[in-house]
Amino acid sequence: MKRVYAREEFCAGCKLCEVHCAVAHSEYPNDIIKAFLKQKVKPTPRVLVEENQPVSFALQCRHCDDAPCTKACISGAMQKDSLTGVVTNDESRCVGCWTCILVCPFGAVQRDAGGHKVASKCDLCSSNGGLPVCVQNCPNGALVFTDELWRR
Amino acid sequence: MTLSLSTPDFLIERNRDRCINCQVCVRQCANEAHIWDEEEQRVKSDDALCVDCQRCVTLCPTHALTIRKYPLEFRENANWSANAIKAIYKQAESGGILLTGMGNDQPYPIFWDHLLLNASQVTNPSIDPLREPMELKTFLGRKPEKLMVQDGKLVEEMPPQLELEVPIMFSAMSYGSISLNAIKSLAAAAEKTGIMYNTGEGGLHKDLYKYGKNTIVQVASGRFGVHPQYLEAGAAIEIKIGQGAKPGIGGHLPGEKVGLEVSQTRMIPEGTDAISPAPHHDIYSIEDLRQLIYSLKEATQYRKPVGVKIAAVHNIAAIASGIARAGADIIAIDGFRGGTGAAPLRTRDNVGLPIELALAAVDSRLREEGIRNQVSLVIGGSIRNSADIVKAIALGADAVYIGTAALISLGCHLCQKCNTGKCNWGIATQNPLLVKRLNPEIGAERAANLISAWEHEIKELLGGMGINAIESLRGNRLMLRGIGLSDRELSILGVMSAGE
Amino acid sequence: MSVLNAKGVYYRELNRQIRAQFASGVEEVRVQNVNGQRYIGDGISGSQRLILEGTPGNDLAAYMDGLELIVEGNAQDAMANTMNKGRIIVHGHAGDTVGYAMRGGEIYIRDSVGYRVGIHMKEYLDRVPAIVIGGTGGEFFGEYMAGGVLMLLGLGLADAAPIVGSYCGTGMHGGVMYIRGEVEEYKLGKEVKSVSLTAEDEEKIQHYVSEYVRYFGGDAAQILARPFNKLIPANKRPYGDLYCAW
Amino acid sequence: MDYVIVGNSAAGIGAVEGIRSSDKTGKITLFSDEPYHTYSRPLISYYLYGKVAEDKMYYRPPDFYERQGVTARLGTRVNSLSTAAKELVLESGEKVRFERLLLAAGGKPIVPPMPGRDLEGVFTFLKWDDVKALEKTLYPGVRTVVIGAGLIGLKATEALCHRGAEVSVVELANRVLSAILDEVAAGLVQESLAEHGVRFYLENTVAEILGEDGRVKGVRLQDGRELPCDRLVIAIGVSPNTSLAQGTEIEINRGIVVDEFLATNVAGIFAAGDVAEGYDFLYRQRRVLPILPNAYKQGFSAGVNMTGGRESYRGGFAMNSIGFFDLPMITAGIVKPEGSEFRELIHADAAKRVYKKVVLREGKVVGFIALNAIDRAGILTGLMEKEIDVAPFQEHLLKENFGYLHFPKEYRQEELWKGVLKHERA
Amino acid sequence: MLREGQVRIPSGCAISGIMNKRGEVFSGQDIIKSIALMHDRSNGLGGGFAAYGIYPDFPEHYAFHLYYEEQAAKEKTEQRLNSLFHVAESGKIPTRRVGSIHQAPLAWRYFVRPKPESLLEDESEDELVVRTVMHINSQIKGAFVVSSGKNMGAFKGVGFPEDMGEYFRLEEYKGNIWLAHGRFPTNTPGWWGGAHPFTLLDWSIVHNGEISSYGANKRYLEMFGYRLTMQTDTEAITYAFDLLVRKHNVPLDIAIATLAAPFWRDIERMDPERQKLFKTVRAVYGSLLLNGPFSIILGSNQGIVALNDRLKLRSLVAASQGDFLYVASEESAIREICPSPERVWAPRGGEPVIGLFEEGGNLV
Repeated sequence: MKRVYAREEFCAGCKLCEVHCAVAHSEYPNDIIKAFLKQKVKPTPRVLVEENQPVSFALQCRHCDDAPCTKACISGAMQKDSLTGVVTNDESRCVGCWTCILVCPFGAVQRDAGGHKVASKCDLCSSNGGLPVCVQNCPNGALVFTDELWRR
Repeated sequence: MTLSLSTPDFLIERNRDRCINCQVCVRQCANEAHIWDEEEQRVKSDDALCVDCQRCVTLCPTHALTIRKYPLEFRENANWSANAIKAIYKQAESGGILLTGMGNDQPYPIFWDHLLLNASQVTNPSIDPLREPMELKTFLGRKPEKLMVQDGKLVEEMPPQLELEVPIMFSAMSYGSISLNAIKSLAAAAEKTGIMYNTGEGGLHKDLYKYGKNTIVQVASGRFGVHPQYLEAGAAIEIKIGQGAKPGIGGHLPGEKVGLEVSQTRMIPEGTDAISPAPHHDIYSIEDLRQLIYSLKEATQYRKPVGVKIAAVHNIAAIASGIARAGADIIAIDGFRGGTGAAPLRTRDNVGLPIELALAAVDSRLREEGIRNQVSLVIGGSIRNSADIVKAIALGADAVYIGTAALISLGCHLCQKCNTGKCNWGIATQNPLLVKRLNPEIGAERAANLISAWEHEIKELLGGMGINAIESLRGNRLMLRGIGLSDRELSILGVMSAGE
Repeated sequence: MSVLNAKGVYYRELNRQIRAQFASGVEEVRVQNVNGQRYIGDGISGSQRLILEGTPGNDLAAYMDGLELIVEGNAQDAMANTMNKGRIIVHGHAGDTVGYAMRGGEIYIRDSVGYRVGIHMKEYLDRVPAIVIGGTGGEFFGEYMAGGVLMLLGLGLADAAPIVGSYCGTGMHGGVMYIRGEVEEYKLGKEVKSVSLTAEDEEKIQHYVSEYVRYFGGDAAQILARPFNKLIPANKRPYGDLYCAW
Repeated sequence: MDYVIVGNSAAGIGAVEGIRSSDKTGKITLFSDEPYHTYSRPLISYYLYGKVAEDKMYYRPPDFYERQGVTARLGTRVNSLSTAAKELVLESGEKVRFERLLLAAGGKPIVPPMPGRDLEGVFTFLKWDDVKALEKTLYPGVRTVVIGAGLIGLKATEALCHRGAEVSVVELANRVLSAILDEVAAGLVQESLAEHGVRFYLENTVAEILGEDGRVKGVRLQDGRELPCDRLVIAIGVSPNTSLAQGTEIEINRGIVVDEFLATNVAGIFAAGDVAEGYDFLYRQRRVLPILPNAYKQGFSAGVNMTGGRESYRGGFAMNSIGFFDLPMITAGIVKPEGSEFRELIHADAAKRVYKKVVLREGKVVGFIALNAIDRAGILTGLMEKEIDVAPFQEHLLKENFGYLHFPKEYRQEELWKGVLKHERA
Repeated sequence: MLREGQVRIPSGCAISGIMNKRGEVFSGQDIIKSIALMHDRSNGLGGGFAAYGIYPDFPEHYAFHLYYEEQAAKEKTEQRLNSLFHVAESGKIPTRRVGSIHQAPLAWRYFVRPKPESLLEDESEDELVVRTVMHINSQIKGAFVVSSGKNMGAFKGVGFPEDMGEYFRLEEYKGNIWLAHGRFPTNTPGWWGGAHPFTLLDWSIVHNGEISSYGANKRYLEMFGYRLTMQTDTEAITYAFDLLVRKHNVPLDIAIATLAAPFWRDIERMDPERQKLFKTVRAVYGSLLLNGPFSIILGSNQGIVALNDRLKLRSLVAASQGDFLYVASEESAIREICPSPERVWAPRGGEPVIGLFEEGGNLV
């Protein structure tokens, strides 16, 4: 399946991926200014830039084949779509027990800062059907959305 | 600590209605002109630190930023410009030589903009380059006086040549003055487009050996990273005597830019200054240049063209003639608008010649002396677009070097702060944090796109003139007319006035 | 060993012959009647030995990358230009600009040298070039020196005679010079300082002197009896404060 | 192939999904003595708290059995097992044959034989029905004693508090959550709960449940003190519900003994989840690990193996994510080590009620506590899981921004580019 | 095409000089061999020689070597010479055909003595000769004075120096000083006058390098009536010597210290008397400081002076063997004709090599 991969050698640490991810998953997915300025709580990005310069890279859910979060989820909210492979959290079912955080070896599940106590994670922007916004908005091609072998 | 009299050059305007405090600007400004105020929970700016590189403006996701010229107005004085005053403040504070980057930015005449190109009408047809052949292939190197053919075969091989698909090359920029990613971008773009890039004097990084057939390796006074394998690695060797931005001046890569990789490439210890003396200390006279040219030819057994790069200076025609006679296969002349990683301001802005005049003078002289075929002529020093190139070739150049234009294609915004090592675009820096901002794949694509775009434009212009091979433009000054030039300038350029 | 006669042979042909000899597997080539031919040994790699009888021309051993080169005579200007590796032994004197930008290898010169010797000499990792000179050095000795070892023995020098010219070590920012005897302060570039020898220095000096004696004869103990002056850069960044950003 | 699964919780559901991952057609019959569609046991405290409504209790969507082709015989108790005949005998007497059987009956609450345990108002806290029953009897100010300050006890306590009960907790150990926290962390948790009005009686236990008219009215503690109460919740712990296996040749220790393929010593019979005693590779011994992720994974592996697969379950270790009010914590593995082979790295900030501790053995993480600093704690779990030598970056383990950043680049890239990385050999 | 004089043509070079201090004469063969060895220092666009003591039959006559590009020039020049001088003998300078030598001008020589009535008031014979040379070079199109000294002559042209030597049959001459020059000009002079040596009276200079101070030197010399028609450094150096030594009677060592002046730093270290002298020399003659790389050999009837610039930016080697003094750009050029000299040395920057005839030398 296609996933987002970070090419850390080109991550400029600008965190535009975080900004755009937050917007895309906010109440105003098409209006960045409203998303940040109108929404009471700052939207939570589902991608996290790990950074200790000069090293930085964006990290989001790896949508593991063997997704431990889906196995550990006590509520059945965390599911891997058997067709697309995308792991999503059904926030309406999530109870915020953070077992997914406990088992996610990538630390890629966030506690939503938006006030409701649910786990928040990358959904590969599956609802928009196209390129994840983090990839779209990376100014330096440091994020790629691919399922092809990548030479290093 | 006394009061500094220096004032900001730029003003950062932040539209608070648009600013979402995402701090992208804070993270992207190596000059720390944007600051996150933890207490206020918002971004603020320090104008004094802004260099107007436009990185923040470009990356701001809400377009909340505008950089303006700082509205400080000294009392009006036609003689004492603000820059003149500010320079004195800086020097009074530091006692230092004013150091800057990029090329001469002073309002000297730009002769390209006083030259007009011809087009075919009625008496001969223009050519449609989209559907008909249009040839730009260019060979650089010494051509034999005449050919000897026997039994349908060449009696003697042509001396080694550089073969270019387009008469454009990326000019010398060393690893050290620009980042490895910038060089990788240019090297890959050169490979893609069938042209050359030039190592500059910083040696050849191990990752770049694979671009050998598109590489010109440079030998400069510091001889950094010069060894037999290096000389063998490229398609040609260039002796750097001077560059347009700082004729007569050496180079100095400060130790802080000599990190591990630069150190390995230049073969000097990490953290030490890389000082390039002003002259080659084995060249104090023209016959010494011959000695060096032939030492390089001898070392590479006459398999590679050896070029010589010089800055355009007053006696350029004679110097070029001498270089041709010293055995150079290619002469590269860099006009006074050529860029640099660092140059003393006064040198950059006051020394040298416009490349247009230098080119015309050299081409004319070499033709008068009958030695134009012995040597190829490459010019650089602020080629800004394909029309400049067409004019250059019509004036007599074989090919052009582009440096600043290439860097602009990679994202350079000409803030002229290359010397600080804080290039926010990852070009003129060795700071790994900044270097990685330039993804060489993107860079290569952009630089290659530029070459392709110009290639198309050159073909369009040639087609308009009814010419379908670049050879027919070379030195074809009848395709040029001058406008707004004095008779003397027209005569040096060897072109007629518009209307003639 | 093979022997070539350089009498009246143009450098290009001579160098071709030398390369051909080495390419054919000869380990030692002796060239007789060398006089003025340039570029001998240029860019050659390998560990063979090349012996030159006479006065080789300029740019001897430029970019040389190996070889043991023995000059039975004097050398001219720009010897060992940008040399990378190898060893040169000159049984005589040498001209100006010996070892310009030299990065590796060793040079032993029995007598004196001209101006700008060791200019911009470098070092890199295990490559620490050295030039050992039996006589005196001219002006701008070790100018811009960035690494390596320069050694002046001043052998056979009259008491008051200067061992080195003025502007010694101007712009020096790396490496070390060992000068046998005193150098008047005014002759030193402002980027150089004189410091006392360490045990390690003594060891190095001993090594180079014993090599010198091995090639040219003499009494190592007697040479070592006279104290050496050690010169190093006063500052690794001699021009750090020269500029102010525009 | 006929598969029979006894148990309808994480292990049983895991097994269904495990079987279906390789056998789409085999017949699966699942038994549960509870009448419910599969629901999440850990959610019962959330249910009590009021955070989870009835319709959100279910572990899988309503059409789960249908889509997975499972005959779910809910509310059906299995009485006995004949290994020889390969059949189960139901409460009704009906016999059900199987080719492959998974015992996933989970655990049962431990209720010590204390006087008064049958009084009205005394509850256990394991099944949905337990909390449903308890819930009906709650009213603001109801005085409740909870026996046991373990995971279940405190989760119950939190919910009860939230529902307005006055809660006292009695715990035999010297600290709360003794299985997953050390003293320092436990102190912080206790302090936090105390701020919500919970009273604690540590190193104490209930000697007798006092009653009146058949209803609980208080408890007498071991030290003689009496605590009046209206409700009593017994949450001392669970033990494997091995009853079905008892009396057969299936080997039982504390739980049903299984090998790395979750197989019991009887061919065709597997066990998984809280009932099973698998390998704990941290303690390097067989242990019952009554936690949901473990149950599901064991169930899944068992399911795969029941179809004839050979999916090794290399063992697990204890891990928990839990929180009380606004104090979350994640812990795993050995948190209170004894022995010189361990090293502890600790960061504590009492003011912020933050406590982080990483336990190392032979350069590998074997346990950690992340109290009130849980974000990305899973990375540590992952390091434990993969037994990564953390020595090269151990100084970063406690850092606030600890992450892949601190891994050696090679390893980091290997992990982050898993699946698409192609090494180019120089 | 513009030629030397109309345009400045920097050039690099090889130089070589031989003198016999006892004034004994020897064939031009050696100097040709010596300069030929440094073939690669020149590019075939200039070669030349100065020879002293070659006209023993006319020791007191000014020997005018002239190049004519057209017959009219010859007529005009001869008219001028005849009006000012008694011409004792004249004729074509003997040459031989050499494959690489083309477009040679007509080379003619005249042995002359000034007519007393030609001298202006207070004018010396030398000055008349200078005036004549300046007139011919600047006023007579197609004529060029190659040399004008007594008992000496210059032979130069476009080609490699060894070819030039062959062309002028120099092996047939015998002189006591021979200077040679192989030129590497930065364009085609196409004109024989542009080659070295440059001469005036019996001064001759062969020069390697480019003087960056040329513009300052030139304008200073022009104040003293010199017409620098060639735009070459060599011409400026020649006139500088002429001005200092002949006109101002400055001792040779001071003249040398003027052109290759000690650094202020070194002057400060001199004893007070010398310090004062050198300070004054630099202050007065600062405009004659030759800045930039050069090595020169100055020839005259008294002997030779070889000199480097004060930074020693050009190479120069000297050697002696018996009565012979050798100087050359490269040691091998000396060894080519004197395989084992008694002494070989490289003079320091600004340190002259002076060779004077044992008899009659009054240069210093």
